[in-house]
Order: sequence, then C-alpha cells, then structure tokens
Amino acid sequence: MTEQTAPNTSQMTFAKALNAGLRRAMERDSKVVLMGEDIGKLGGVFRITDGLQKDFGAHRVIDTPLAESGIMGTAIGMAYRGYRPVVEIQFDGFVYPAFDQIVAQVAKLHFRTLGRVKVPLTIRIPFGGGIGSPEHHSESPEAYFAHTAGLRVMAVSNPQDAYSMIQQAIACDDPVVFFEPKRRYHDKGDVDESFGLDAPDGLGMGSARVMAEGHDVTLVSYGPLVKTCLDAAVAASDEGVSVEVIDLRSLAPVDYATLEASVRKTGRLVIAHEASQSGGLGGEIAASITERCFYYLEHAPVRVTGFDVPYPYSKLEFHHLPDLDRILDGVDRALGRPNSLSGTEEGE
Amino acid sequence: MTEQTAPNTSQMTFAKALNAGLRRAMERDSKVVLMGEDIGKLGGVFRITDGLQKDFGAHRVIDTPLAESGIMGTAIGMAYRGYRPVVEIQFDGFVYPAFDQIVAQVAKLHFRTLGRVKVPLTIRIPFGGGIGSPEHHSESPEAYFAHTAGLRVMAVSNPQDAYSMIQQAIACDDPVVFFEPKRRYHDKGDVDESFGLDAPDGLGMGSARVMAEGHDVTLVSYGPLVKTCLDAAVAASDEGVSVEVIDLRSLAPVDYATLEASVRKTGRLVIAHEASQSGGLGGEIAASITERCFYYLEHAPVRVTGFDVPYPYSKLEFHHLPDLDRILDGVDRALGRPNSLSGTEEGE
Amino acid sequence: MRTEVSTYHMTAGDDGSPIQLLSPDGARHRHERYDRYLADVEGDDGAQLLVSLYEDMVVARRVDAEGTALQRQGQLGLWPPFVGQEAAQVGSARAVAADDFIFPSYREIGVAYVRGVALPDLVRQWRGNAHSGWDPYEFNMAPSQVVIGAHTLHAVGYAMGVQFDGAETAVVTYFGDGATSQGDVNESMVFAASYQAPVVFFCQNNQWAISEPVGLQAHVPIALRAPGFGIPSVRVDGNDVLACLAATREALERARSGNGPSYIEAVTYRMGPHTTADDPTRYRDANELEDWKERDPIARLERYLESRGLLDDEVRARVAAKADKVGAELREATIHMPDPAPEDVFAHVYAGPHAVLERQRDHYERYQSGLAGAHAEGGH
Amino acid sequence: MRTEVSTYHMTAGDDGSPIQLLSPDGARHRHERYDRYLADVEGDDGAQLLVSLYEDMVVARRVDAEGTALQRQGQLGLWPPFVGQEAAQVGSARAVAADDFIFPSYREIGVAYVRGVALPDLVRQWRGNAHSGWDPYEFNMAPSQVVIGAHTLHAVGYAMGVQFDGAETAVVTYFGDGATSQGDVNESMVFAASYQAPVVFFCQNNQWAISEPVGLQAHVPIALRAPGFGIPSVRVDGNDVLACLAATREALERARSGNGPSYIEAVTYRMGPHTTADDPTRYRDANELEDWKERDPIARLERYLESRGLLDDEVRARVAAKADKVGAELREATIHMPDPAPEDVFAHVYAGPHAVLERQRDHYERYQSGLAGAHAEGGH
Ligand SMILES: Cc1ncc(C[n+]2csc(CCOP(=O)(O)OP(=O)(O)O)c2C)c(N)n1
Ligand SMILES: Cc1ncc(C[n+]2csc(CCOP(=O)(O)OP(=O)(O)O)c2C)c(N)n1
Ligand SMILES: [Mg+2]
Ligand SMILES: [Mg+2]
Repeated sequence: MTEQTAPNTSQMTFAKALNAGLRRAMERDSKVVLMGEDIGKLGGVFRITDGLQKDFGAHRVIDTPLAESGIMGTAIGMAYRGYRPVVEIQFDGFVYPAFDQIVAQVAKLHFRTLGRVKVPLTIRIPFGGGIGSPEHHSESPEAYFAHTAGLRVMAVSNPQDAYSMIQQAIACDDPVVFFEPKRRYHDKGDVDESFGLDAPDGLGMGSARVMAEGHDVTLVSYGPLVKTCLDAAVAASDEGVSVEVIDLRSLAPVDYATLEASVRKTGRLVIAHEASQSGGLGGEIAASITERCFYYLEHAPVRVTGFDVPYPYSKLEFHHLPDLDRILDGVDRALGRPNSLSGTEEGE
Repeated sequence: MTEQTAPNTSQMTFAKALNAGLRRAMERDSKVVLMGEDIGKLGGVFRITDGLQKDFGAHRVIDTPLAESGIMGTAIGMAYRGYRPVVEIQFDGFVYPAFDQIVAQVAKLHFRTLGRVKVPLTIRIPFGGGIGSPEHHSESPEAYFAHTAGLRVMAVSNPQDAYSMIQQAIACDDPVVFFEPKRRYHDKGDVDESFGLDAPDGLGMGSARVMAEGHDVTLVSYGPLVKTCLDAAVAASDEGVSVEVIDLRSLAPVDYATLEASVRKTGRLVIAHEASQSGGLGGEIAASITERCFYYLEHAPVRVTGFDVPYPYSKLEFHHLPDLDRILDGVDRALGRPNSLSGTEEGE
Repeated sequence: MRTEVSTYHMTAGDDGSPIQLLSPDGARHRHERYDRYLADVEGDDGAQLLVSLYEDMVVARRVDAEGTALQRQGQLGLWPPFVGQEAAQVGSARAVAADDFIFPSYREIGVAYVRGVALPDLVRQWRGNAHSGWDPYEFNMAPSQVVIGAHTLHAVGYAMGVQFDGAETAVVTYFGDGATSQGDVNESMVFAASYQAPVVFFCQNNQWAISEPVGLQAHVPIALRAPGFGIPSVRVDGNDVLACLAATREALERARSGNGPSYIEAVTYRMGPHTTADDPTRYRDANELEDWKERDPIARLERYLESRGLLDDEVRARVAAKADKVGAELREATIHMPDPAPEDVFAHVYAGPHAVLERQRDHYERYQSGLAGAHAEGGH
Repeated sequence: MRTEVSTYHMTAGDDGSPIQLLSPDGARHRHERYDRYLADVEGDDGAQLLVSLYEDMVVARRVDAEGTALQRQGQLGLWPPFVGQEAAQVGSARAVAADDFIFPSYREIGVAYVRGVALPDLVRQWRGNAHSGWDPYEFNMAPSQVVIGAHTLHAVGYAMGVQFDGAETAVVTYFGDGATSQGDVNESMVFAASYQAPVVFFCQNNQWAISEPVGLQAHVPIALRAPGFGIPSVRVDGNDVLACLAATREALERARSGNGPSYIEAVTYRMGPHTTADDPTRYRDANELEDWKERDPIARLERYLESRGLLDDEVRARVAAKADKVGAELREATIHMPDPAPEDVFAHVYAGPHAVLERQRDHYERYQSGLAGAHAEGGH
C-alpha cells in the first residue's frame, strides 16, 4: 500500500470502492448478478450497490424477498445455471438463517459432485461493531465460516483492497464469504482503478499483506482492526518498539508463509480481532504458528479480542472491542514489557 | 471411572444409559419435556427415547413436524413458559437449519433480558462419524457452538457419563449443546444408577476427567475418540511411553485447570478430534494452553484431527478420522520420537 | 372441479378488501360477524372505552414522535417509528388480557405502551443502554425481536406450553409483511396448526419492508397464506381501531376456547421511514404517503367520536395534555438515563458460573485499573 | 363474507380427493381438464407409450428391490426404497423434457432411472463410493439431496436463471410430505411466486416421514398450501401413472409458457421402510400397508393395459426379462465397483489451490507411506 499515486488513482470511500469493484465485475462478466434485500432502488442499507440496478437492470441487481435461506438457496440454483451470484447479507447477524444453505450446500456442492458443479458464489457480509447499532448488527461470525471446509473467507481493510478483492472473489470459482468492516465504509483512501482483477502490488486474493514492517513483534489482524493496529504500531514506535503489522486478508486459507516469515524474524506474535476469543481465528493462528515456528517463539502468541459474550449493547461496545490501548497492552505482553497481566504467570 | 462396582451398577449400552438418564430427569422434574423428530413411537432413529412416550405421554415426549428451526424456536417458547425442553436433533448435519435459533436466540436470550429469561434447554446431537452413513450424517459441528457465547457445550464418551451428564445438562439453567458420539451408542459400560445428578466420582458437568494417568505426554480428547485415546495409551505404554488421557467432557467452557495441571507435569500436549482442523477445538486448546503454560511446554501442542474437507463418503471415512495409529503418531511427534513428519521442521 | 376442501379460509370483504368497521370518514359499518365483539363500545357505556382507545392512540403517536426527536438529537441511537400503525397496535393490544403473553417484533412500541411498560423502558434498547427494556414476566410480553420472524416460533412454543398446562391463556405474536417470507414464520404456522396451539398471528402489513413493497413478498393477499396451513385468517383494515380490536378479540376467544390458532392481517401503512436511519424518498412515491394520510387511523376515530358527540374540546384538551405529559416524561427519563457499568459486558451471559469468562472479566478489570493508573501517570 | 380473492386454487376431486384418471381396478376416468394432456396415450398410437410406462415402472421396481437386496447383503451401506411410488416417479419424470432440469430428493431413484442414468450411478452414493452418482449436467438432474427441502430453493434459483436467460426450459423439484414443514420449502414458494419462476413443485405425499404420519405435518391437504403463496396446485392420485403424467405435463406447459410455478401433490404410499435401516413395524399398522397394496400403481396399470388388450404374455415376458437383465447388471456393477482412492478425501474440495489443505494432504501422504513402512517392519 505504499506504491506511488498512479494517474488513475483517486480518493474514494471504502463503500464507493466496493461499488466500483462490483460495477467492474458486472461489466466484465454478464453472468455476475447481485442478490439481496433492499439492494435495488435503495442501493442497500449501506448504499454499496448504489446505482447498479439503474444501470444493469432488475435482472442483474435483484431485490429478493426477506428470507436469507431463500436468497442463498436460490443463488445456488443460479450458480447451477451458470450465473455468478453475489449475495448481500444486510448485516452480519442475519446470516444465520442462511447457515444451513452455506455450510451444507454452498460449501459441499463441489465436493459432493466430484467437481462437476462449481459454486462461484460471493457472499458479502458487512461485519463488526463500533457503529452504535442495536443487537444483531455488530457481529463477527467469520470463525464459523473459516471452520467450514469448502469455503474461502476474506476480509478487507481498506478501499484499494475493497476494489480489487471483491473482483477477485467474484472471479474465483470457489465460494467466497467476503467480510466488509462496516465501521470503515466511510473511510477514504486512494484507489487505483486501472487495475481490474489484479491488485496494484500484485497480491493474489489468498495472500496476507505486510502493512508496516517491523522487527520486534508481529501484529496480525484483519478487517476493521487493521487500521487500529497500524495506529498502534505508530504509537509503539514512539516508545521504541518496532511492530510489523500484517493484514490477513484471506481468513481461510490463512497465508501462513507470510506469517511464518514475520514471526521467524520477530519471535513474537499478537493477534487482534473483534470476535469472541474462544474459538476465534486468533486461537487457530496461534496454534498453527506455534506448530510451525515453536523454536522461534520467545513468548506465547498473545490474543487481543472481543470477550466471550454476546455482542453488548452499544453503550458498552467499546469495552468489548479491542482498541489501540488494548492492542498496545497485548504488544507489551508479547514483549515482556510491563502490562496489565504483569505479576501473573501470563504477563510474567 | 475406576470406582468399585457398586450394588446399583449394571452393564448398559451407551444408548440405554442415555435413555435411563432422560427417564430419571423426567421423573425428577415434570417440566422436562422431550421434543424432536421420530422420538415418540419410534423412540428416535437411535432409540435413545425408547419407551418414554409410552410412559410419559405425548405431551412430555413430543414428535414434532419436520423442521429444525421450528423445533428449536418452539422449544425456546416452551422455556419462556417454564418448561425444560430437551431437543433431539436427529443427526449432526441437520442442526444447521436451527443455527439461527441457537446462536441468535438460545445463546443470547439470557443476556438480552438482563437475566430475566432463563433458557434451560438441552440440545442433544448424535455426532461424529465411523458408522458408514451417507452425507450429513457424520459431522462434528461442536466448534461452531463452542465459539458461541451464551452456550455451554458438552460431549460424552462413556455410558456412566451419559447417564449422569445428560441429567446435569437438563438441570442446568443455561442452554447446553450436548454431543453424543453415535458410533459409541452400542458400547457397553458399567452404569451406577444410584447417583442422580451427581457423578459417582463427584465431578461436575464443567470438569474434565483424567481417564488414565501418565507423565510423558497429555492426550486430550472428547466424545468418540476418548476410547481410541485410551487404546493408544495402552499401546504407547507397551513402548514405554506414559500417556495421560484426559476426557474434556465440557467443550465450553474448557476445564483449563485440569489441563494445565497435566501439561505442567508432562510438558507435552496432543489433542485429538474428528472435526476439521482449522478452527476446530484443538487450535483453541493449543493456543490457550500455550498462553497459560508456555514455559512448561517442551514441544508445540500437536493436533490429530479430521482434515479440512467436507466429511467424506463412507468408503473413505477412516482416512479422515483419527485412529489409533494417527494418534500414536501425534504422540510420537509431541515426544520428538520418530514420526511421520520426522525430517521436517514440525516433526523435527 | 375446483373444490374448497378446507374449513379454513380467509375472511375479507369483496374482492379480498379488508374488513372495515370504521370508514376513513368516520362512518361506522355494521358487521354481522364482528359486531358482537364490540358490544362494549356501543351505546353510552361505550363512550369511555372509545375515548380511552383514542387517548392511547394519541399518546402512542406522541411517544413515537418523541422517539424520533430524541434520536435526531442524539439521545437515541436509532428509532423505528410506528406512526400510522396506532390503530393496529392499540386496537389489537387492548384486546389482549394481562395474563396473555405477547411476542412482538421491534416496532410494537405502541403495544408495549398499552401494556403499561414504564416510559424509559420503551426506549432503553434504542439508546443502547441494554438489549431490551421491560421485564417480560412483569408485562407478559417478550422483549422486542430484531431477527425478522424468529419470535413467532417462540410464541407458538409458549402457546404449546399453555396448552400442556391446560391454561386459558392465549398468545399473540406481531410481525410485518416482510416477515411473512421467512422460513420461521411459515414453520410457526406449521407447528401452530399441528398442535392447535392457542396463538394469534398478527401481521401488520404496512406495505413496506424497508425499501421493498409488499408485492415483492407476495402477489396475493398476505392473509391468504394461513388457510393453506389450516389456520383461519382475516384481513382487516389496520387503520380501523375497531376492526383490529374485534378481530383480535375473536381470535383470542378462539384460542382460549381450544379452537386453535388464527391469523390476522391488518392492512396499514408505515407513514414514517423504516427507522430514523432510513430515507424513504429514495424508494417510494410521495403521493402514496398522501393517499394514506387520508386514511389516518387517529383522524378516522376522531371523526367517529365526533359523530357520536364524544369528542368535545375538553376531551381533546385532556388527551393532548396527557400526551404532552408523557412526551415530557419520556424525554426527561431518556436524557437522564444512567449509563450501564463496564462490568455489565460480562453480566448475564450465563445463569451459572463460567471460569473462562470470569478470567476474561478479571483480566479486563486488571487492565482497566492499570489503564487508570497509567492515565494518571500520563502513559499511553 | 367468505371470499375467494385468489385466482390460485387447489384442483382436486370432491372433498379434496385426489384426481384419478385410472381407478385401482384399472378403469379409465375421463377428465375434462387433464385428458388433453393424454392424447398420445389414447387409441392405438398410444399403445407403445403406455407399455413403455409400464416397463419403466416394472424395471424401476426391480432396481429398487435389487437395491434393498444389495444392502441386506452388505453391498450397500443404506438404501431408501421407493416401492409403491413408481407411478408418481415414472409418470412425472416421463413428462419432463431432456433439457428441463430436475432437483430431486434422495428417494427419486426411479426418476433418475427414467432420466437414463447409468445403473452403477444409481447406487454409487448408497455404497459410500461417492456423495453423488451421475453428472448433473449430463442428465440435467442435480445429485440427490439429503438435507430435507434444501434443494427446492436450488430449483427455484435455477428457474430464475432460466427466466433471465429467456429460455423455454422448465424445472421440476421433488420432495416429500415431511419436507413441506421445512422453512426452505416454504421460502421456495415465496421466491417462485415472487419471480413467477418456471418451476414445478412435485410433492410425493407417501403418508410418512420416517415414523411420522402426514397428519403431524398438516391437518389439511398438502396441496392446499400452495395457493396461499399464489401458486396453483393440484392433488392427484400418485399411484395413477396417467394422472401424474398429465398433471406434470400441464404444470410444465404452464412453466414454459411464462405462467409461473405450479404445485402437484401426488398422494401415494411408501410401501417399504423409510430406509433399510428402518423398522416400520414399530410405528405403523400392517393393515395400512394391506389397504395400499390394493391401490398398487403397477397392478392398476396392468389392469388398464389388459382392458385395452395391450398386455399379453409376450409383453409381460419381455418386460420381465428386461427387469431381470437390469437387476443383474446393477448387481454386477455394484459388486465390482472399484473403491475410491485414499487421496480422493482431498479431491474437489476446492476448484482452485488451497495451501492449508494441500499441506494436510502432503502430511497424510507422508504419514501413510511411513505407516506402510512401519507395517512392513511390523511396528505399530
Ligand atoms: C433475519 C433478518 N434479516 C434482515 C433483517 C434486516 N431488516 C430489519 S427490518 C427489515 C424489514 C422488515 O419488514 P417487515 O417485516 O414488513 O416489518 P416492518 O419493518 O415493516 O415493521 C429488514 C429486512 C433483520 N432484522 N432480520
Ligand atoms: C434437515 C433434515 N432433517 C432431518 C433429516 C432426517 N430425515 C431424513 S428423511 C426424513 C423424513 C422425510 O420425510 P418426507 O419428506 O416425507 O420424505 P420421504 O422420506 O417420505 O420420501 C428425515 C426426518 C434430514 N435428512 N434433513
Ligand atoms: Mg412492513
Ligand atoms: Mg414422506
């Protein structure tokens, strides 16, 4: 993300970058159709599909009845027929009625048919908290999907990736669950639209990206917290700590090559996510990195995550959500610097 | 499980022990009702509820329409009304249509209502493979539920626990997802029926159990593989390796006190489960134990699990399922003995 | 060859038009079947009851307006206006007995008001101070449900429990036109019919599900759905408080007398945005709103009351004063509502102890006190 | 006051009895509406077609019996018999064009046979050699679906795609009486009606969902469900191959001519157990089976053919010989079906590369070769 500003680069919100990426994908392939609740005239509750029904018609941007299992199931049927449906789930908390269709059908169909039926479905899910919403509007369900064989799972953190990764997800012949950090939709960033399916720095959809180099500790995150981690890295550098920040981007499969290289260098790993800790991605990554790099690790991998609670009401959400201070505390723990657990076995 | 055979002890299949436990729970509390598909006259496809409708009536043992979300949702309503529903999901692969009701309702209702509404629901799920079944009949979905705050998750491995733990789950004021290893339903064991809610050795429902003591390596499992692990421990002891086998029993929360004590002693941890590796319980436990016992670990925790594939067709299932040999290979890996990964970094 | 084999059918006016007992101009239509449920609003004795319906509707509308205003002023995070749906909500809710149980969606704030819920508890969740307001067992009303349709199954399960208890209680569940497409709402009809559970399905067809017109969910009247499940239904004018009251009373009577579930479609209109976060001008015609304003539920009842000489200046003034008072109280209570405590994040997740969560709570407390110390020292 | 506002209704005989064109004694009933779909089975020209229907039914029944036998002998892991449902399956499947697309449940082995699927592919998944048999695109038929009702949505989505393509293809989906309770099956009607998708819902009401009688799912005829969604339905005698053929042809014609979805309830009977793992004596009365045997779909067609002089000994012998041949071939193919290779565990999980899975595969290969070595050495 450090490349020079190219002539085709412009400042764009995250939301607009997704919209541009969807438009580009629809132009590229007439089999790409969008399906979801309120995505037509309204352009979706977050306006991600703004203007697309007007330009591509109601057969390409399809307002569906209010039934997520129905949306997912009919999208599968469209895929059988040769379409590439892009499904919008209105909020993270409303993906569960479609869970059966996703884990028992979308994920298994290619395997079930010995590769004869492809399901090039993209399931877009605005996820995460921090926008003061009511219950069910701030969830981080990514671990459920990352545990489901047959799915690929991605999470984007910035407008440029939003623009290119949504196109890569749609072009992929496997089903992709695509997480968009809703609290970053209004963030602006440079987007180079001269690249279509390729990212400006050539990274494929399965690759993690080193967002900031460092040598003391590796800090891994994805989606909404990447920005927070970058801020934390700046704050840490003020204290003389050099943090390498990695944006996971692909949550399944995880790009362990990139993570391993970093941890071999730093010997210390911190993982941050909003989802509850138990059974979250942090544990999986910690375990896998421990397996792969045990003798390089100078400290147990540290997790900075949401608690094992239902997402709390909005007045309390910033207690639940890892913020800059909590991430820095995790960094301190990994480094054996004074931290909130100092004096306990875990904080040394 | 080493107590003397008491006068009330008799040999019983796992299935019969569950049946006896359900009967005891229904006798104890008239608010306990069973709900599910085919659980009445048929006694369930595994006959776990055999004879209960005859004895308790159709209002206590309720055959439901064929709709899992409906079963779960109406069970919640019954709980609102003061009942203690015990829901049978016919097979693991059919719990997904009820996923929304479980994660968005069952799990959250107590939190949502500030503790005013209790959901003392027990969700019984025959799980796991090894019985040569068609697709969707051999799944291990426990990680989805263990990642869901608000639920408790249990898995039983033997008839005595089946008898007492099902009663504990039903008596618990929190919702419990209760996994029963279907390939062990016909296994026999001693069951002491003189204990009701209490286990003969006094263990509570949240506690793990040390099934075999050992000092070289800690081998943790749950459900169907506990027996395989015990067999592996015997095989290992023939080679002079002393394996401590722990039956997790409670998958959420995990009884880390018991695990920590063992790992502090052995310095080595192997975790075995049938579920896919990525995002499975093994990773969570490995990460947590690494956090808690980093300086005691002499090797990275080792996982022996199903692969990251949809459950394969039955002719291949024993490749996917960890068996005694694969578990022993994992033990060898943890001990740095010659193993399948010898020569690689992970196998040393 | 076309045969009606079911004794279950949809009751409606000609061509499926909704049953109307009060027309928009305030005229009272007699109705063979439903008038018997309105004996208590007839004659002089009915005056008080009618005026109290009017009062509830006016005050409910004020609660709603206040909610919107509080949201605009940043006192609430979100608000789902129910303006236009007062007849459907008040009319039905007034039919429900105190020991009947209600499972609402999120928009039934008018119902909760009728139920007697304390004012701050009407807005608590919209302020983000909790995920719910009132005690469900105090008001026999479940918390509002955000997941579309999920609660309709809870209602049926509760009704099954009532039935097993041999009680005379009935259950009412509210949901929208959009909700009718959800699997859960359909499964709830399957279960209700199968067990003949004492439950009333009350669908407020307010014509829209956010930006989606009802025609996207169904090309036929919503109330036609139920008979196919073996549940009798009726289509009533949802802006007619008497029709809503009568139909709900009939359905509750059916439930209590062991005759199973019923389905009511109240045809109404969402006069406001979906929520305060919504901008309906993006998807709906201004004319539509104008048309529906002519069918306003409160104006209609006013005309009827006037025609019966029940709405003089004094009554108007009294009701307006009550609305003002309730509005002011709601505002005060909202603005001064104390924030939840940080440790509430960990409260009520489980009824019993949970070591993993308690450890997280302890770590967080430790972290916070450290942070407090660090802040005191000016550290990061 | 009771008004039928829908142009969508259930077609059935008196009191909702199923439409019957062939009575159990083999008499042909004329039918104003459906006879026009049977012109090609009338007169002398129809002989061949009628006999071929008979042949398909007889051979399908043999395939089914062979499946059961193979399972009893340990050659298959499980088998879901469809004996008794041959008229419903053959009658409907014969109406479907080669480029129409079928989304079956697990019991439509008779349909797959009619579709031309190779014999070993009919049993492949029941042997555990794969999760599916045939290539869906070769036969325009999806693999069998185990999750009750899930595939009905796939059918509707496929039909939506057909519609967007402007094609004349139609789609048929099969499911059982039990399946009608699932949310997905109801949502599929919502979507089909909303988009007027060219899809035919074919419900084989075989009276049972494992041990549950159809009365637990619904107290009214299953076919009554569809009109409430805006989908016309018909209730036919599912043991009457002509009624099934005619009703399916009509529904397909409606789909192809842009008139949207249809729903057929074929009233039939599961004469066997739910699967070979089931013991129906635990829950159903032997008399019931006896009653239904009198309505056997094959016997009925035989009587009709006899009455038209179309079933002489030669035809009988030829059909029996074909059944014997197919049975023997199926048996041979099953017994000699090669086992899948261990590495197939990892195949086709993804269409593209996947580093984590490939690593697991590599580790497992390494493990296996080590194990082979160890076994050679006699180690554990
Ligand atoms: C399962 C689920 N999907 C999507 C949403 C987002 N959502 C909230 S309200 C709404 C529209 C509901 O329409 P309707 O049922 O007609 O009720 P109304 O809002 O009109 O009262 C949608 C789609 C949700 N809350 N739950
Ligand atoms: C979602 C789901 N729940 C439960 C099951 C277990 N199950 C398999 S077949 C069956 C009964 C199906 O009955 P019906 O729909 O009438 O079809 P039939 O077997 O009679 O052909 C059940 C409950 C399943 N396969 N899928
Ligand atoms: Mg609405
Ligand atoms: Mg059936």
